[in-house]
Amino acid sequence: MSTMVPDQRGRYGRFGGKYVPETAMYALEELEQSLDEAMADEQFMANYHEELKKYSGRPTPITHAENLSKRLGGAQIYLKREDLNHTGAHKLNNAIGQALLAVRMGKEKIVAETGAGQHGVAAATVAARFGLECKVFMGKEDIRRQELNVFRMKLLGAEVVPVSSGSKTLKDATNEAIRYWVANVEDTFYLIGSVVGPHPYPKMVRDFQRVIGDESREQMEDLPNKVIACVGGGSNAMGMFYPFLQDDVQLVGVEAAGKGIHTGEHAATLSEGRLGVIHGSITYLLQNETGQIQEPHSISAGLDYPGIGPEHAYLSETGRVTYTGITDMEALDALKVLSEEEGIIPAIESAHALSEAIKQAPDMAKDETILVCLSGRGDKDVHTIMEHLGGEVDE
Amino acid sequence: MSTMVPDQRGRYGRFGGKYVPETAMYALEELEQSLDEAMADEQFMANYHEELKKYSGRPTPITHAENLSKRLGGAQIYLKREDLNHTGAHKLNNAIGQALLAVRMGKEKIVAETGAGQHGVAAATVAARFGLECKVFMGKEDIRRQELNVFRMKLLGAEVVPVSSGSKTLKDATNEAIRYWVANVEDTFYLIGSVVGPHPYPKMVRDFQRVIGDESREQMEDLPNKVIACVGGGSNAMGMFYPFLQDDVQLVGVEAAGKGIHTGEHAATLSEGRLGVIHGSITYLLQNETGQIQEPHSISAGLDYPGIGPEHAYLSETGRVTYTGITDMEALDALKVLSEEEGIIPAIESAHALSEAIKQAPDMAKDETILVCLSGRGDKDVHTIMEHLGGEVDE
Amino acid sequence: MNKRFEKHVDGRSDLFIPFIVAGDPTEEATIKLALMLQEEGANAIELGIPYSDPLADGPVIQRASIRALEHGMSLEKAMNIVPKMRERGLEIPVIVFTYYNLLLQLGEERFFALVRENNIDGLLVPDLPFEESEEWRESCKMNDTALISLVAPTTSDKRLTAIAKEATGFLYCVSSLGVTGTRTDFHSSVFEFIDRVKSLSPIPVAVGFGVSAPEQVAKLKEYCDGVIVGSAIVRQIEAQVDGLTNEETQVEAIDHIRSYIRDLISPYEKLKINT
Amino acid sequence: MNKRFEKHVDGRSDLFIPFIVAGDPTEEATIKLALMLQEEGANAIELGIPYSDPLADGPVIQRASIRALEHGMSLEKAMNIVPKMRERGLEIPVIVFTYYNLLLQLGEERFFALVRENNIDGLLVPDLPFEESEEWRESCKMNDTALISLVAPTTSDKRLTAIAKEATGFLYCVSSLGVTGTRTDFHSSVFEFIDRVKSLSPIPVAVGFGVSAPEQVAKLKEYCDGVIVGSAIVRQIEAQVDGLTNEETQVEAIDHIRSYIRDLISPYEKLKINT
Ligand SMILES: Cc1ncc(COP(=O)(O)O)c(C=O)c1O
Ligand SMILES: Cc1ncc(COP(=O)(O)O)c(C=O)c1O
Repeated sequence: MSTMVPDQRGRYGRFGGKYVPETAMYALEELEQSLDEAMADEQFMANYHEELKKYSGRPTPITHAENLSKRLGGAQIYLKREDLNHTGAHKLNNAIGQALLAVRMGKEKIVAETGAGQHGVAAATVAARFGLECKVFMGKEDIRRQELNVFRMKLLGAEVVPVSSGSKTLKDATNEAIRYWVANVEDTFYLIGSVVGPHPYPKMVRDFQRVIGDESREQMEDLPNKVIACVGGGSNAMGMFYPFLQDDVQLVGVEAAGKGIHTGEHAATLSEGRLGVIHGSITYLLQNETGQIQEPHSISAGLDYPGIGPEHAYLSETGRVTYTGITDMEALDALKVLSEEEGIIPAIESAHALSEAIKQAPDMAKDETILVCLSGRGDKDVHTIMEHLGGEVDE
Repeated sequence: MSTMVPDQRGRYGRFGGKYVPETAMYALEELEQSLDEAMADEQFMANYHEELKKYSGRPTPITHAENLSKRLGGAQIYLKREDLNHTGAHKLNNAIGQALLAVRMGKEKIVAETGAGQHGVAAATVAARFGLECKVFMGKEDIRRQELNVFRMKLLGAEVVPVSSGSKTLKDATNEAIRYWVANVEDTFYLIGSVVGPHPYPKMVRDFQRVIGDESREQMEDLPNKVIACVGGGSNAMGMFYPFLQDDVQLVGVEAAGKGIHTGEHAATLSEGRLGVIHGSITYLLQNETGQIQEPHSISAGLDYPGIGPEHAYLSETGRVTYTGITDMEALDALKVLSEEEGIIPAIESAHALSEAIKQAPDMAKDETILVCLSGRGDKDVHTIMEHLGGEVDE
Repeated sequence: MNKRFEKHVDGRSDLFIPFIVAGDPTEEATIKLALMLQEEGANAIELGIPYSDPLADGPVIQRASIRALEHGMSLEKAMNIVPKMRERGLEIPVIVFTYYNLLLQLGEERFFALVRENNIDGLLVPDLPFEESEEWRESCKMNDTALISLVAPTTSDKRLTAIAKEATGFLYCVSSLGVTGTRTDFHSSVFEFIDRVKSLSPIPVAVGFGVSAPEQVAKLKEYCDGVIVGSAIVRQIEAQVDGLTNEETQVEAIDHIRSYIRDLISPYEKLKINT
Repeated sequence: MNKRFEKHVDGRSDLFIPFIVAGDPTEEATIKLALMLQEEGANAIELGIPYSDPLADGPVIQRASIRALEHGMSLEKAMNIVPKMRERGLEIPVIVFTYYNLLLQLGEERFFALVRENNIDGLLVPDLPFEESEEWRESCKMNDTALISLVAPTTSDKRLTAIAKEATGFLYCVSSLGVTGTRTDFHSSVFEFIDRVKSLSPIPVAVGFGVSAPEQVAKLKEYCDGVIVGSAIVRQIEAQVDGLTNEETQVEAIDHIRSYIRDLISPYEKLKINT
């Protein structure tokens, strides 16, 4: 575990790299160099941390879920409250970092992809804050489903560009964002929302998200026994895991098992995907036999991605991190339990991590601890939850 | 300004008091005594501050609205970010305090009133967190308009009780909550959401909200020149103003002028109301000539209250605080400006305070400062904003 | 002391004090109802002033308030009805039952001017507790007006003593927590409470909130000096709203309510004191 | 070196390299189109493999991919069409244009087995940049297969030198940033860029991305050795989809496209090299 990843070529073992058209290579080279300079610049990092603190409200606290722990009768569950970030999820940590970098590079515009709209809102937010123009690519299908986030982005001054290619969802929005970026690389910065894409994106996003884990290490009195996070592209999980990699701490990533792994309708990339290339990076992905990328399914829009960050593929292969799957229904149950026990409505994404903690806690001792990354708040999901739990919650 | 208010009878000058049926007097006496004991109990206060920190995410930061200030060309505008509290508004500060007090008093149930649902959600949240049963009274008309908050409350395990008396809105929900409380005072705590109601409620809520102002004083390098907050019942404003009362700081409370003071459709209690009794307290209120209470109007459900906390009436009369009015349209404009300039979508309530700051800043020097209480986030209002700004924001 | 209270209330132990809302459903109906109630043995009338936010009242009286407000009833108008009742033979005391905000808006001076002009005998303000009422107690005294005080099962002994000491007219004993409305049964501890009040009160003690059946009246008779009946009567009025509004059916509607009353207070074996 | 490249591409300066999507709209149409293109002077054919996520392609080719995928086209099936083209007279080199993921899934070994079996001459992987392609360069060499490299206006001199040094077949010069698609005009700096590439390249340099008008071809003729035409042709095919699908109208549809091509590359004054 002591070798540094990624290597010079942006490889995490056999994963990662830069599988992009020649037209994009210059932009990646430029980004790589600027990123290295910025990360070594104390003033830049101070700015970044200042914005995290005074704009996004960091550090986010760790809440002891006492009622829930008592109810489960095993390990003590602690929640890292990324839901308390400005705009409601961990996504802003990364968006702030990349936007500051864009400004440092002299770019005037940012472009971003979004599925449910959470990263799009984060991108639109930092664009407003740092005086950048912002275009957000979003599948037509997602625009229809996420009306409110679309309006939030517009209110923040961003242009939401409907994508009608392919399946009209996140992966196609990402394709379009990359296409647009490549054609406008002179003045445009591509702000990716997770630890995916070509090098140096997975590394950059990890480094802007590691504040989650760094803070957690400082806030926990002792190291937790387990740390659990959900994995869509994998940014909240990487940010949380990274500072714990060298420690004696079990790390668990939770993918969306959708309607169940065996139904084929899921987003369990690591357990069901095969090695391939998606959005410029070699990693696991959901695809058919001939290599056409498949649409994943998850009740949570944020986990509904056919690929996974290359570093996760690597950590899975080395065995350092264990990856499991939680179904739509298990996640909804966990969401309900946390709401009732602790007064916290988690994002459905985060409820996947929580559900895994709920499974594992009873088998652990009362003085052991599980730290769960509560990556976002559930307000954005209330419509979805209503559709699924409506009858149960209403008396 | 050096006399302590309220006095022993719960009076702020000629305002306040306890105008409640005899059946409620015992409950108020019990509350008063328990509150005094609790506030003097270090352990209780430590608990309260611990929950604020580790559960709600306090301290909330102060954000310098640099772009906005530059655009206005006058005073520097700073935002106290109560929108970053768990559940999205300052309401939780008070709900945590009262719920802890309920537990300390051995009550098993809480009852609350709510208009838009923000205080209802806060009450349901603390009920879940502290293991209390929760009933939230809400006007039938409001239930219809605020479907999502109703569902959030239910998800948190609260019972939402529809109120069909009177105008079926906040004031009637408050009446019903009081009626229910009085009938069930043995095991039930009434958790009021603002600095209104009979003594000791206005004082208690102020004391649980003063953390806003206390933190602000500590966080600002120098005292601000002006502090501005919106006033519905007046809890965020009281919490913000109280610690500054003895300082050389201009304090401005902003009421909702709705469609304009002269249209009669507003919630500008102090400028248009007359002295009277509402919900157990003597204060200003909107009423017709014979004393029947009138329905106010504001685009923001949280300011849509026909009364005002008695301490505000007092501070207005003594001249210590200036009160102004901002119309629906002015508030919406301010909301749009802040969204585009700083990437922060404020609650429409908070946008009233912001709008006043936007009016006043240009006439001030560049080295002067205005501190605005950003009492809540605007996510809850996106539907309302869509209805009103829809055409403007959409291209 | 107020003469009508002296004659009709003081020293009695079979008090029947009905409550009706002024203007529910019309001014004329209110007058006719008051007269009928006197005929059936009422010792005083509580004349409720309709209010937008009647905090102490249950749904029945809330609805009556709305009916009355729809026709523009107000505190002043209600007080002006009383002379018309007197003209038509009402002799028992009339107690104005009003929320404090209405009083505040009318103003103390104007209120007592109307009290004097209109021969009003008492005042009951449900949301003006003892602690806030000193000034009004003084003015009432100066105007020969009883200020009716309430005590509740949760009222502490200390407050009970203070309230009883200052009480005038009769002492209104609230039978249970919560708001007005009919209840099928009383909690057994209520009777201990009434005993306690009785022992402290120099004036008659009447029990209200929830009185709606002859059995209750019979039981209460053993413990106190009378009953206050509000929601039960108002509910009867509600059932007869159409009849009461229409001149031709008014008598019949009133008689319906009359027979309900007659049955309700039958344990008192009242003599009709007027015809 | 690959014989077909030697014969039809090497040393020429009037290269016309059309791009079509395998299976768009049918296998038979693809064969007929390839033959027609050869007749009109094509020096090589880029046979595009349809892909769900064609990152380097614009909307025209995306739509063609969808059409082909709907009929179940795949990398292996596409490669298996080539012998049928050869049987019917195709002599020019065929370059398989495929995204890297499809190659990865088929596997290197299987891919080259198919290359050998099916007489395939070249490979172009738009998302396999120079840095990631070493291994594939080796294998292509061993299989007499040209691995077509791309250079773009933003490619640094250092990379350009390295790429040009290793390039085989021809060097694909991307005329502008962004994705494939027709453009009405080129940025003037493009010509400086092409000059730079020409001066570094030991093999023919062809320009692609956006070539869609005879005027462009005429202009480019002065700077480089040929043009690659993709979206412009695919758009013609799209307009004739119905005609191409129906056996009776196929010839007519092909002739429509033929006359477009003839006009487009008229500046080259090509001789028909077959038929
Ligand atoms: C709240 C929340 N959690 C998790 C995710 C998944 O992303 P990642 O795996 O990059 O953390 C998202 C994505 O939108 C999200 O909104
Ligand atoms: C965000 C926000 N601000 C302000 C208010 C007004 O209440 P108060 O005047 O008590 O602060 C509300 C009430 O719901 C609110 O939700």
